[in-house]
Amino acid sequence: MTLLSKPWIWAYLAAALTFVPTAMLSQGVGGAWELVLAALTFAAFSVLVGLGQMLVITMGPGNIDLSIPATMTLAGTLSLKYMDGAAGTGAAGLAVALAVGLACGAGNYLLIRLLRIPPIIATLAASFLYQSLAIWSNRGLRIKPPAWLADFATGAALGVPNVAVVAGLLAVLFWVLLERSVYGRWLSAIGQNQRAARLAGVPVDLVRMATYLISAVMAALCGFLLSCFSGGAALNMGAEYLLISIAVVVIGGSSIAGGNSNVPGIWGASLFLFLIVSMLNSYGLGAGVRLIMTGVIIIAIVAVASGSRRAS
Amino acid sequence: MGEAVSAQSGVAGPPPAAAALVELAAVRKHFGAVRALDGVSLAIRPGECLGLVGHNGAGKSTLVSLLNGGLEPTEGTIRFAGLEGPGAARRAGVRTVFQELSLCPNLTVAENLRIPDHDLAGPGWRRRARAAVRESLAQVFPGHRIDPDDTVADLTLAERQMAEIAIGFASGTIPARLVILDEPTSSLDAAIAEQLLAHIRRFCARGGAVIFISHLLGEVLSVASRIVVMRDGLITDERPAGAFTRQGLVAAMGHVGSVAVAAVRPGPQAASGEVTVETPEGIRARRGEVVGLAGLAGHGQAEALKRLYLGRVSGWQASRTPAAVFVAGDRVRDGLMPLWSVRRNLTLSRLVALARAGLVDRAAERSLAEDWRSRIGIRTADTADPILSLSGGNQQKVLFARALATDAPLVVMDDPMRGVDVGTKAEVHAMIRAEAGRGRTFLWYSTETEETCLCDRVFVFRNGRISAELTGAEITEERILEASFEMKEVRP
Amino acid sequence: TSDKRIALSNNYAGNSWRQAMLQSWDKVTKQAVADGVVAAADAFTTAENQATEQAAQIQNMILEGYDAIVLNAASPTALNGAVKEACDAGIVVVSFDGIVTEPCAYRIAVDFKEMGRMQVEYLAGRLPEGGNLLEIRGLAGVFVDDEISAGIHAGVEQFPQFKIVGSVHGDWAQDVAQKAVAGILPSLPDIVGVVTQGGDGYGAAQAIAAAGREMPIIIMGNRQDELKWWKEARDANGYETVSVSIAPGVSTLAFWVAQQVLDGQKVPQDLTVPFLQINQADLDAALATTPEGGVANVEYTLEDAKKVIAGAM
Amino acid sequence: MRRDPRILLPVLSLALLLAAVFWVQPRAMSYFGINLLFNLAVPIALATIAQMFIIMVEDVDLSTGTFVSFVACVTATFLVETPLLGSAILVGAILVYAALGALIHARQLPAIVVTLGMSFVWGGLAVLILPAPGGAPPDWIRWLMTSKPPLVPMAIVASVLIAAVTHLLVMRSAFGTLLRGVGGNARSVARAGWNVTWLKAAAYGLAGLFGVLAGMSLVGLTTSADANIALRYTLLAIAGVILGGGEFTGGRVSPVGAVIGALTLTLAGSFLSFLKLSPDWQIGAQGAILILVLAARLILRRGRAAA
Ligand SMILES: Nc1ncnc2c1ncn2[C@@H]1O[C@H](COP(=O)(O)OP(=O)(O)OP(=O)(O)O)[C@@H](O)[C@H]1O
Ligand SMILES: Nc1ncnc2c1ncn2[C@@H]1O[C@H](COP(=O)(O)OP(=O)(O)OP(=O)(O)O)[C@@H](O)[C@H]1O
Ligand SMILES: [Mg+2]
Ligand SMILES: [Mg+2]
Repeated sequence: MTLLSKPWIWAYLAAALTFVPTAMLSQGVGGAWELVLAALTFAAFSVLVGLGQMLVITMGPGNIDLSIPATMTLAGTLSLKYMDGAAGTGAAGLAVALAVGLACGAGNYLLIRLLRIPPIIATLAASFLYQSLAIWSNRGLRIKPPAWLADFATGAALGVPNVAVVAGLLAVLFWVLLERSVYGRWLSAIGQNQRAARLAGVPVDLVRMATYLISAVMAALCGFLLSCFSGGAALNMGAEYLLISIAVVVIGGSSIAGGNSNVPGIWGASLFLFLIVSMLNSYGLGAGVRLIMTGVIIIAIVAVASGSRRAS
Repeated sequence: MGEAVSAQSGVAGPPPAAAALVELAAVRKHFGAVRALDGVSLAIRPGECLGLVGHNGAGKSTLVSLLNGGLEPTEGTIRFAGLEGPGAARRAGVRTVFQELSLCPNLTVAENLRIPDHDLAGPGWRRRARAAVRESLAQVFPGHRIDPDDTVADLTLAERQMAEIAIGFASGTIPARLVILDEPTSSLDAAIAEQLLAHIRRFCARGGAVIFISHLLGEVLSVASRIVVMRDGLITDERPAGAFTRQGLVAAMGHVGSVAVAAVRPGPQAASGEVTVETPEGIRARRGEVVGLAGLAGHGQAEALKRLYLGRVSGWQASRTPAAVFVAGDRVRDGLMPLWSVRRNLTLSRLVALARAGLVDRAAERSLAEDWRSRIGIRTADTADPILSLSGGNQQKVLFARALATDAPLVVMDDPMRGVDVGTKAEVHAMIRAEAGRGRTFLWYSTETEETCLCDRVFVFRNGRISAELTGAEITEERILEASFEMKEVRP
Repeated sequence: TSDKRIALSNNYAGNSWRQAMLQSWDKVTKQAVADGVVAAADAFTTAENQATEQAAQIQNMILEGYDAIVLNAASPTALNGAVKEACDAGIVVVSFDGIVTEPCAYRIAVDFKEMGRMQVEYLAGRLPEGGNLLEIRGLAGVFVDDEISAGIHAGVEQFPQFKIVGSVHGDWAQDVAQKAVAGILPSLPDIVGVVTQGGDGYGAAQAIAAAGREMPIIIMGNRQDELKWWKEARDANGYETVSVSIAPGVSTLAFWVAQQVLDGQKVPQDLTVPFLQINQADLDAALATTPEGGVANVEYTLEDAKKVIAGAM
Repeated sequence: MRRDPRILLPVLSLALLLAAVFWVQPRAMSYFGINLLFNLAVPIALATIAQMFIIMVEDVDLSTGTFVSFVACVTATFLVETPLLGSAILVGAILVYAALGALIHARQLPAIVVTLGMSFVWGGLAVLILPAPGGAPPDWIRWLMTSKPPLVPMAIVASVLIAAVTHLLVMRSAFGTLLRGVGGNARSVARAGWNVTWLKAAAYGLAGLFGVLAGMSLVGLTTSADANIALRYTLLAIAGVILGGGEFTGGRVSPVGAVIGALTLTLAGSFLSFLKLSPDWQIGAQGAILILVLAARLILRRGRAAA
């Protein structure tokens, strides 16, 4: 199997293709390195939500988690409110965020399972509720994170941004989960044929619930880190991660029909999505042109990627 | 070779003599390294019913796809009543009923006629479609219970197969001249299958032609006028039907030895083992027993099995030894993972036992798959091949292996021998018996009475209820048929 | 007007500015209802920031029979159909912040263009020799974004020593702005100033600090975190800048204007409110009155409203 | 007998919701009131039908909202100033949609990614056409959307018309049946000798057509356009199709249900604003009502299963 036949390679090629012209504009090697660091930092947040979304999407048509932005906002808001900027509350704050994630995931799955609502609609409806909760709990006041958490989120270890390290480790974990674990097999089976999976003894309910929980917990983690990173939770802070979480999954080479997923591609696609905006901004293109180019490039990537997949 | 030459020059000249409906000349079809067809020449003339038999993976369905125009031959030519090229098959009146059901489940039965009949359109088309389907259904399956306005998804498997066959024979803008039936009776019970055979005879008598593919050799022998035997992509034998006996046919297919139905009656422990299954419908089974569910297709057997299975195996947990495993008959809907390899499909039910610390032990997985590949004779070069590259019967064997590879004490089988060739069937029967001997319980619904007769205990279903329970020597074809039709025949 | 009912139609609640706006409304109108000035003053918010949804909301208010609708519009023109219907039904419509162009409505406008232009003017005062600027814009296709940006570009024309070398869309969201700035910074030459549309200053400062660049003059947007950052920088190294935005409490001005119209007072169709500017000298005072994590605000009284109306006559 | 009663559920939930609205706000029970309640549902209904054509062939369109916004921008500018060019652009947009359908099938691309990409493209074009809100609809569209037919308000007339036309097209015509067949079992349609690429192009083209109609009618109601005017329609339209009894897989859709679903969603928003909730919870209540409507679906289904 050559490298070119890997579905995720195209996301990396695209990222490289957008990196080079941007780096060329920048001020020497330092500038290019600065761009790499920025890309790693911001891609990390997309990776976090993308990993969770990928699991959900792997479960097949109709499975998409639209509650990711609201979960991010709610987790960020509640955990920062709980810590209230005080020192020594970091672990508890993280626990609050993750608990919010678990609760949101459980809420989503409850709607899907008990009311048999299609997941797209269930998570959309639930997201309105989470958003309201966030508004009600803090009315959009931006509470600062404890100083060390803020330093951690914006800092770097051995030159690599901490958030990128976190996202990198989680990506490895997810890779193992999907490629090697029993859970990953079950998930893929459900994505291909849920009915057959159930009849083959796959614990379908368990796997589906776990998946929605994981997706929500990842969103919560991302919301927590992002609000520590940017100095407080904002009510609209997750908004752009809705499309991003879907885009990184599909650009990364996962089959949207389910049953087939792709972890390395998530990183490639996340880097690409950051770099393309940087490139178009750096060349001074207006919002209109920027949007059009983004769209065209996304389509081009999947067209090329799927062409090579069929050829192999 | 000469035929191929005449086929090329024949484009301009007059159609060749005797007006064959379809003519294949030295046709080869290769999928990569797999030689599905390796030089087949064949002609079918009006009024003829051609029986096509061969082991799983012999190339029968591939031949059908070529005849239907769905696949292009790698080599050789196919001519339809003198026509060639795309759409020729359809214009020549070739209709196909595929091995995998291919109706659109979201459409009604009548609307499904629209798919093969390209010219069915314009005002009143629905009325015409309804009339054509209703007429055909009445002709082929008198006494059926299908309304042309029923949505296909709401029909039972047998009814779907009936609907598809009826659509194949229905009158259309281009009348049906050659109807290809690829294992059409696989989910029909004996009575309905007999109706179909009778219709085929009438159709051929009226000058139509039929290609009839089945692993039920009795059916083939009784309906075909000529029988073609295939083996590994080649035609190995071709004679008028009268010239074959059942044994001869089996031998020609390349199965040697123990194909004769060897009903090993229950060992002594079976009758006395503890009762492990008891359902509200009244199905009872003991440890080590092979229990059959019989009756006409669609009378609640499959539903009863599914209820039982889903009741025992929770959707919330999985264990090393599942309480029960399921062998699906409707493999596309209930069994296959289409994106996966043979290996992954095979090991799915045993994953928990194959795992260490939640991770799948891939070496153990490979050896398990290899083991079952040879035990059950799955025809594939490598268990890493995609499952969809297997022939229908071989896919079914994988599903079998998936279930038997577990340690589950109860095996629930929903017409599992669908499309499995005679030789393999005999082997699987023996395997079931051996596993039962080791203490497993089998619940087996089959549309073939012959198979039901191999069981230790049989429950006959009628209208969703058990109309008779037969054991031991009571299990005969006559008793089963009686109980399938007569409600008063409750419990002996 | 003690029997009159007023409704607030709001199209967006997803940021601190809008939350402060709703709170000011709630505070002032509750008192007004308690005092018997009006019978009711209900606030309505749509789930998503969309003109279509807000149009439906206005139509429902017509059905409900409100006497006046106070409106922060998602679009200056897309609600005209619904606003016209309201006027035709005899309802007073007062738009503020996001104003509508329908002639029958009252407008309490903010001179967004001026808000953009004055940022450059301020920078010109600080840096007479000029330099390179980075512009952070809002959400593409929205009226406010277009206006402020036009003002900034007008300012650059007026003070040609400045040059906008980069422009990014921050969608008025802190995280988006920070990300966009971080992405464009490596390719930018040295910049002396960052012109913003409000509230993105803190994110820009974070991104610039992360890149290890020298801190340019960032125009702030009255958010408490910005003011606090500014104060810390000032105390540390004498950092100087200016902060400008509209006060969320302008909703209460709109409320009083609506009340005056209902009261039969003569009110001109077009009113202007000044934006709220915080200079170096006001910083400590402003920071003291701004809630933790909130927005600098002023609420208006009936007297303020009368003054604004009289001023416009 | 084995007929599909899926249309029953949307009808019942709409009726229930309508009763609730009339109960809290009796003034809505008039020609004027019903028109106000439903006129903004017309473009949503059209967008929902557009989405339905895509879901019908087992894909999902993530660009419905931006496409409708783009059309609205074209309608409010080019179609007024240079009607010929404006019409050409709209026809071109429909052709682009059809071409996408063909591309998606021919190269086996995931529709969700392609339409996601297209949503950026349409959005970018819209921003280029109208950097700030503005424009005005052609008079005839404005006239059409605000006309007041006797007895029954325009919104209802239009909804019935849309439902009837698409029902005939999708459920009754031979061509529509074939398109549904593609959703049900594309493989067997292809095996029967049809060119599925063309059929998919047709389905997408129809989606484009209805998207164009949605954008034009929207401008007729709002009197101007902006690049973000209909972003919400993507999810609304998907929800409408599902509420109307459609499913994501298997080509199971109902045009009448889709129109009713769109009406239900519009009505749900109004119902909430009549309840006068605290602003904190108004957003959440939208979610709650969506859940309630769908839960009603479940209860009805249970009732049917028990009967
Ligand atoms: N698409 C494909 N790709 C690769 N191999 C294929 C493909 N289709 C069929 N084959 C192979 O071609 C051979 C013939 O298959 P075919 O389906 O024609 O068998 P069959 O005689 O119909 O068997 P059965 O009785 O089991 O249905 C098999 O070895 C099968 O694995
Ligand atoms: N998403 C939005 N949609 C429409 N208008 C907005 C939006 N965000 C802000 N505005 C408008 O921008 C102006 C000032 O808001 P500003 O940009 O200062 O808030 P913000 O930066 O979004 O707030 P925050 O810092 O809490 O995110 C107001 O006129 C407000 O109505
Ligand atoms: Mg076959
Ligand atoms: Mg802001």
